[in-house]
Amino acid sequence: MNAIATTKTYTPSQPIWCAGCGHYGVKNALQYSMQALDIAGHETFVLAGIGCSGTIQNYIGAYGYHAMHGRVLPTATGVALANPHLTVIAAGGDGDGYAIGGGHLLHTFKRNPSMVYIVMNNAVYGLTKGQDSPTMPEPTAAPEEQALDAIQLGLSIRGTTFLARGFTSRPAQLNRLMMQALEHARAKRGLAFLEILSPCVTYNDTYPLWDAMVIDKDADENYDNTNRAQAMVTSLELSEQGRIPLGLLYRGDHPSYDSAFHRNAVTAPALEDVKAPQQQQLLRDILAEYKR
Amino acid sequence: MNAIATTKTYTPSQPIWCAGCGHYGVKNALQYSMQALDIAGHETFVLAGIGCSGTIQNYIGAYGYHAMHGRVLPTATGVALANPHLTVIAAGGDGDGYAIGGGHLLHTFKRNPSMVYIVMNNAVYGLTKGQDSPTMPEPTAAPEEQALDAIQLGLSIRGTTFLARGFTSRPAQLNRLMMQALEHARAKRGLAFLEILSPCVTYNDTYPLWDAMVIDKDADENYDNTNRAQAMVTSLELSEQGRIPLGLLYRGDHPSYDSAFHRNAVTAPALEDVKAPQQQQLLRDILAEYKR
Amino acid sequence: MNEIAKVNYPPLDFPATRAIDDIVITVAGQGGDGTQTIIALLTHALFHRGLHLYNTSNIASRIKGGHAATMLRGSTKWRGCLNDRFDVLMAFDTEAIEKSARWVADDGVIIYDESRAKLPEGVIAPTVTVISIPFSRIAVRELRRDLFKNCVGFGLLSRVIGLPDEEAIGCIQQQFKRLSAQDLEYNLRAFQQGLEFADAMGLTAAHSVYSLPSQKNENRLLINGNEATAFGFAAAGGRFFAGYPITPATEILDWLTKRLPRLGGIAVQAEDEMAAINIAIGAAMTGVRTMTGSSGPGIALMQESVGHCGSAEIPLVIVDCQRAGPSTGMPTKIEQSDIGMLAHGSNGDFPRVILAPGNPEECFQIGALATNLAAIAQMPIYIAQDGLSQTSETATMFDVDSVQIEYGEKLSADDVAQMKEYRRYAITDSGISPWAVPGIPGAMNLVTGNERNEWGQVVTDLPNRQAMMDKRRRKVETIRPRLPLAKEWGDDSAIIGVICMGMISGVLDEARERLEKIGVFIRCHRPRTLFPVLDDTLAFTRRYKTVFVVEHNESGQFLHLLQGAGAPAENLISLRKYDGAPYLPFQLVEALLAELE
Amino acid sequence: MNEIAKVNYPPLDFPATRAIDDIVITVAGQGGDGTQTIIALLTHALFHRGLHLYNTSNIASRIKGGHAATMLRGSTKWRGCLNDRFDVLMAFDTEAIEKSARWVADDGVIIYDESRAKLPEGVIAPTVTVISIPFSRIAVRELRRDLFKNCVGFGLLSRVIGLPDEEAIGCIQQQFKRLSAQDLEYNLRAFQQGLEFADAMGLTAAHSVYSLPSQKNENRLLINGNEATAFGFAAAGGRFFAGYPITPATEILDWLTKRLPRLGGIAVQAEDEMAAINIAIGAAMTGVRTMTGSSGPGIALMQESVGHCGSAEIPLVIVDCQRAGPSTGMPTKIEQSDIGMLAHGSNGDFPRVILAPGNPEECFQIGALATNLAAIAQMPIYIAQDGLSQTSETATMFDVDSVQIEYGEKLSADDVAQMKEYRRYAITDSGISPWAVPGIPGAMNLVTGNERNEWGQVVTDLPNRQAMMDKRRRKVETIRPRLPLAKEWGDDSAIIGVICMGMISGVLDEARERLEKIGVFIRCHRPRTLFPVLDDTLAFTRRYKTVFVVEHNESGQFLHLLQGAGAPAENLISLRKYDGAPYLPFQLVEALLAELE
Ligand SMILES: Cc1ncc(C[n+]2csc(CCOP(=O)(O)OP(=O)(O)O)c2C)c(N)n1
Ligand SMILES: Cc1ncc(C[n+]2csc(CCOP(=O)(O)OP(=O)(O)O)c2C)c(N)n1
Ligand code: SF4
Ligand code: SF4
Ligand SMILES: [Mg+2]
Ligand SMILES: [Mg+2]
Repeated sequence: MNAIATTKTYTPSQPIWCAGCGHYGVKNALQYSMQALDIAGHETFVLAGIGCSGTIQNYIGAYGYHAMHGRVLPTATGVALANPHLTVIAAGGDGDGYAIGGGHLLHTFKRNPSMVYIVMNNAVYGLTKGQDSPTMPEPTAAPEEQALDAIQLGLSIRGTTFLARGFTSRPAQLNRLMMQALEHARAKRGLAFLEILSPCVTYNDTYPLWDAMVIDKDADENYDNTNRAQAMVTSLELSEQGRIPLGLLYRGDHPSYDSAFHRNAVTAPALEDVKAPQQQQLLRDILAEYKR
Repeated sequence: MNAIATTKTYTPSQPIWCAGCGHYGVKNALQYSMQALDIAGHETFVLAGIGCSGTIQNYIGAYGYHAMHGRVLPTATGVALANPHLTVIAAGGDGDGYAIGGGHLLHTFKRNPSMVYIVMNNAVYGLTKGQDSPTMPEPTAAPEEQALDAIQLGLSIRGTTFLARGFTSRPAQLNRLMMQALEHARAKRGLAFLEILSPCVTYNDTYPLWDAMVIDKDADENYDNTNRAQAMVTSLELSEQGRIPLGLLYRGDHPSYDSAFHRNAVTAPALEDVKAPQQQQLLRDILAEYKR
Repeated sequence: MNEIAKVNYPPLDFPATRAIDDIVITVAGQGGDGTQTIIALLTHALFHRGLHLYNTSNIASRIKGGHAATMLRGSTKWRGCLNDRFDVLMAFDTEAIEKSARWVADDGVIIYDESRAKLPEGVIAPTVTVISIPFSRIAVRELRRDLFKNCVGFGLLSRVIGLPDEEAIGCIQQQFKRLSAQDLEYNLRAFQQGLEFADAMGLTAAHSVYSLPSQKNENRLLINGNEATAFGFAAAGGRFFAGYPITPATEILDWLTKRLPRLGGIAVQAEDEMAAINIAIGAAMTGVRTMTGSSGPGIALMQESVGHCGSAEIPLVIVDCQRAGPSTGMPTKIEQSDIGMLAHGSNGDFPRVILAPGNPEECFQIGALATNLAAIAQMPIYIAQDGLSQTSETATMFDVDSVQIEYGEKLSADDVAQMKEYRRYAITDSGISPWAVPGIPGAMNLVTGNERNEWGQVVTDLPNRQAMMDKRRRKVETIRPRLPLAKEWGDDSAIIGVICMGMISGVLDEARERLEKIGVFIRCHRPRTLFPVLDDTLAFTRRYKTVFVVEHNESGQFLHLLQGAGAPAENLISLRKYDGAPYLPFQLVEALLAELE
Repeated sequence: MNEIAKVNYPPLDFPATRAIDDIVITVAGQGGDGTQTIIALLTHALFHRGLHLYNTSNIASRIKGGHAATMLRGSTKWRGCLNDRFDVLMAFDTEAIEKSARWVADDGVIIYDESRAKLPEGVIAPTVTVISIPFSRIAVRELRRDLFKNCVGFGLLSRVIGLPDEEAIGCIQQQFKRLSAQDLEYNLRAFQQGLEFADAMGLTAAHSVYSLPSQKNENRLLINGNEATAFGFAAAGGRFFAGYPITPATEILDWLTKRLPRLGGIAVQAEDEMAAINIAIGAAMTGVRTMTGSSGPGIALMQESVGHCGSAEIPLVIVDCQRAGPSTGMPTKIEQSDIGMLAHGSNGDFPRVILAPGNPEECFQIGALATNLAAIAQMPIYIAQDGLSQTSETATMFDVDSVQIEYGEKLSADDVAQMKEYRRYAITDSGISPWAVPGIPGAMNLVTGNERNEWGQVVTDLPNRQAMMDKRRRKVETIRPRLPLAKEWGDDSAIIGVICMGMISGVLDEARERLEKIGVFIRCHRPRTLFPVLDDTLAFTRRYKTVFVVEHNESGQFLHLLQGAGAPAENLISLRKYDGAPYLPFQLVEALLAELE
């Protein structure tokens, strides 16, 4: 079912992004993949952070939410727990996700809730006019500070199951990764983390730089993306060489967070009929605990 | 100079900890090391989080500070930047440092400010009566969730320079690690991260369990603690085997955050004579920027 | 095991048995001492006597081993507070004696271990009966476990308060019904040991210090405020909770973690308070009725997100189990000092409501009401709890069946199918926009904390902005008739009014009673909606020339709220206590009288 | 490059040159259009004419390319606000025309590119002079870069406002002094192009639309509120800042990042606002004078930490560059809606002060004063900024040399050496405890947000608690004489009072002037200390039967603060505007008159 065709509500607006912004590529990949996988807009909830990136939900025609700065992961986790029938897509910028949201990223990696998380990495705070983000190499204030590599971070947390990196200048691969991510999340296999290199033409135009740095690991037959340790070693080596690996860099099997909750009586709290008679009985049982 | 001998101020109180609490061992190691290295209490600033662990500053006889829950790392960073003449020791629990403080941990690893950070890991929230912390394996709510390994996390952030783990049941090694940590920080080489296994006898008595799990990597001649990738591989392997590595697990060379700030005119903002005539001149120069 | 018991304990010279209808028993010691067990046994005893109970603790720190005093008041009348003094103090260590002995009534009883501590001088009236008994020595020597000292103590206590042995044994059986037969046996033997002591001292079944009445009081429960609030939430269909441990709110997380899954719901322990409230926000947006909670420091961390709920129109119940601030403050001490934050915290203006229960029954009702109001008005509803979080009281058995579950303007897929057009933020007269949750075909919508048009699209044009602000404000007006009015009682021809919040209810009532005895008549008024300040409260502030506002905080936060809403400053007298302990009846009487002179 | 210029542009029929002493020129287009450059050139021109300037923007979003209108007012009198209408609008795109044309004065001028947009119907008076000019086409065709359209535009504008060519050329030279000679040359050619257009249309050096006066006005600077506050902080010895980017506070971080290192200080961009304030707290504890800042959402996140500073007695200046809330709200729009949060946010009661500057000069003074007060009283001092953060104004040249640096009770190592005993939280009459920072021998102390004794050790006993709360409160009393009183002006025999905050100052003054002309006299009062509410303000609220409280927020936050402090509700009339735009003079006049009728 095509989401937009059946809508009784808003018409997705034109992006507010600057011409040439990488974020267009991210939006295209997401729309392409939703269509390719026949994912209905009304069953999809796109939650976005604050930033230029954090407007993507407005352009998709799905249910959309604009989180507070840095909080999109816990919010999306709440959605995934409360209604597992939804396809949950969290999205945001590198500032949103790695700076103010860094703590939640850590814990979301650890929990592995079934949802997609797209980070549009441009190494700057686009919306606030170009300050260094945690992925900026040689930040102005403390040039020796190392840029954060979120895939490496994800590899260090043993609950992760899907760690990928795409580049808006590699749209075919990006589409593929996006579809894989959606499938991973929808199969309730856990968090599909997809960092997308998405240059900010206005404040940090890294198209040529990144074009020279990226290396496609999907194309490398010797690379075993199910081996966490090897993935880490490879990634560290490439960093040393000034290269950035692209592809589905790690894929693991670990029960998802939601699967821990969705068992026994708990299926989808959002859909529970709380007025049902058996629920009344359960409440009376609780009351009975207090009878002395 | 013995700190306590010259004090005009409070007498360190007796710990409020339960008999047998691991935190006593942490305190002992810290006191031992300060004495062994002849570090004066008045030049030392111990900043602690909130938790049972977060009372250690009261027992040392140094300058002490009790942070808000989870905030001890930024606070200590502020101290290290403002007055590099102090020996800065941040300390706290696993809940404080890895749960609510997780985002700051990430960024402090990345920045590598010159200070010691001691985490007293007991895998529970002691002070609030025994809830699972991020290092608890098989937490009650979501038993499949993986415990966090902060050393692995630290290895994934390329700015780290000192990652160590001790155990209060191994006091000799602990003393050694503590001294190394203090020396690292005092030499302005960056963040000396020391996680200490410090069992909570009341809510999670892991003495025997951890005793069986730990393995001393300081004693392993084949282990190269200057190789980040190898350290990571080893640590991941040991985790798989249900083992916990102890020792100075990684040691690197990377400029410290403070060294990026402490150059040119900036030496120690806390000690700057802001009333000096040349400062007035500098202010007038700024004013001149506005003359049109 | 009879050695010590056979020692001829010097008989004491007990006065004649006194019949009382109101008693405070305090058991104090280190946290690990099991003082809780004795209190639990006493609770059984007094509960079955049909007395109203009030049970609270005074603890220095939450670490096991810290000093803790637990107080139990039993009375034929409802009280809802402690009394001025303890009638009986059982002290297990030095600190207990030092801290609590001065609070024993002149005609009270102190039971302690004199080998461990000296009685402080000058603070205990010579008329106090002092019983010294080497509890732990007996327990360890006789029963090989320190733990059993609790039943030894209970044995002695049962003779002090005049509890027939069978009743006491019944309590032990009830308390330890899950223990092995052997352990139960040990406990019963320890109890006997206590009785033998009592006998030796001259405290016999026939000659106790006190005798307590019995009254019929069926259909009661004993519950603390946190449990009752959580229960009310669940009863009104609440099925999602996210929190982070903090004293004294942790119990809500615990209670719901244990019970929500049975009901098809989920409770989550997040990594911090920001995560907690945002997980809650995520859940709430899917339509499940959701709550989060914390104490002051955690609520402070949630402020940005609360404003977001107000802006984005997300239904959320937020419980603040207040404790003494500022900052980390005194986590185990009571205060009512977050009111200002709840009413004015976070950036910008948004609709919010603060409800404040005054006893566990109201906690249940308000827990349920808040859940409904949040759903109806799609906005944050605060519950401001105070010492109630740390207090258990008897209450009339809750009526879970009568709790209504109201959905407000929540749309089903069928509803949407009937509609031609759907706008998430439709501007309506009530301010409330029909609400379709994700999953419903055709109703896709955008939820945001930026200013937006009716579709949820971010816009900044001026008339839209104004209309959206006005719409959100109207929601409060729409639910205003549903907001609980104040409880008002006392002399209705009085010329003095007294306003209080929450837990002060009980002590104010007792003060009222005492004042009446000396010819001072007051009218009491306890708002259950703190914000917005309702008209009944404003009218009350105008009705009397002298209106006391009694609160547990330093700056008079509620006074400011009242005045801010237009209450006449010249009528109001502010009474504030902010040392971390609740008013005792005599203190409140004195404070009121001091201002009246 | 002469092709277009030689086209015979149809000469327009311009009215006779009008001399005016007050002009608003607006340049609007997409953010990247370089509208800023034209405004900068105009600023040079009007500044050298000695006019008072007021410069502000109206931007829809911060992304490059979003719509932005920049307004410059030049006047012989100080104004501190916009005027009702624009005298000149230069519009670079359709949106600019659509949004701004309706605000052009009936006798004003619109310059735009008719090939791009149509003038909206019915909103522009027929008397408006409309000039159509294909800016970018000229610039691109003639000069090969769209950028140069700014100087083409400036050429035309200089003829509209009657700026002699030499003056205009001087401005270009000043503006582009850092460019290469060739680029400067191109800009000058573009300017000539603009002049040729003007000539062709009939706007010559001799016949301009307006003519502007010149006046002597030496020793001025043009600065915005953020810069001025940062500067005041630095001038008072502030040497540490930690922040996190957020509109409209980022400039403070930028300004200090650039300048503090020269002064031996440090500015840090933290990973979030909680990190920012806690890095600041760490620094502040070492004795360096420290500030942090943000806008509403960030300040909301800092609330727990602000209370901690209040409790732990840590000196910290916190600037809130307020913007339209709630939640993310409208980041580029003005509001005064964090006042309630600043006064009442965070858990528990602690001392705090809110200062509010009304213009850049006061930003400088208050930036410095806050820095001193924080150091003296060891507590958090808020600076509540509003639209000032987004506004540049001319101000009397700051006097950096006269700024005093006060240390309060900060102890040196020598001081401590003289002392027998040192208690960090010594209870004193002033409430202020002498303060020794880490590094000083012998003065080791414990700083905590828990309640503590004089040594800083955590204790919960009741009398100590009370004494510590009282001590902290006394600090506010101690510095009260230092808190800046209100600015009061207007007719001192008026029977109507008007209270406002911050940026409303200018527009209120203009409203007062206009009201006087129609025989309505008012007395204006602008508190510079918002909290605590000072006696001069309370007295003002009692002095008149009718006191307007004018503020930019929906709920009347300042009104509540005033009433909370005891101002008589019956005297006060609340006027609030909360659509994101500041009052224009006519709007405020109308709002006041509407209530007076
Ligand atoms: C609490 C809070 N702090 C700061 C901001 C200001 N802010 C908005 S977006 C943003 C960063 C945007 O950077 P990023 O996430 O990388 O997104 P991008 O614009 O680069 O796509 C910041 C700091 C905010 N909205 N809320
Ligand atoms: C903002 C905030 N949230 C929650 C708390 C309650 N709290 C106090 S200590 C603590 C956790 C303690 O655990 P840990 O850091 O592991 O220290 P431990 O007691 O185990 O040594 C919590 C959640 C608090 N003080 N502040
Ligand atoms: S500022 Fe940068 S990130 Fe933002 S829309 Fe423009 S190019 Fe994209
Ligand atoms: S509760 Fe646990 S962590 Fe806390 S003092 Fe006791 S043993 Fe130590
Ligand atoms: Mg970015
Ligand atoms: Mg712990």
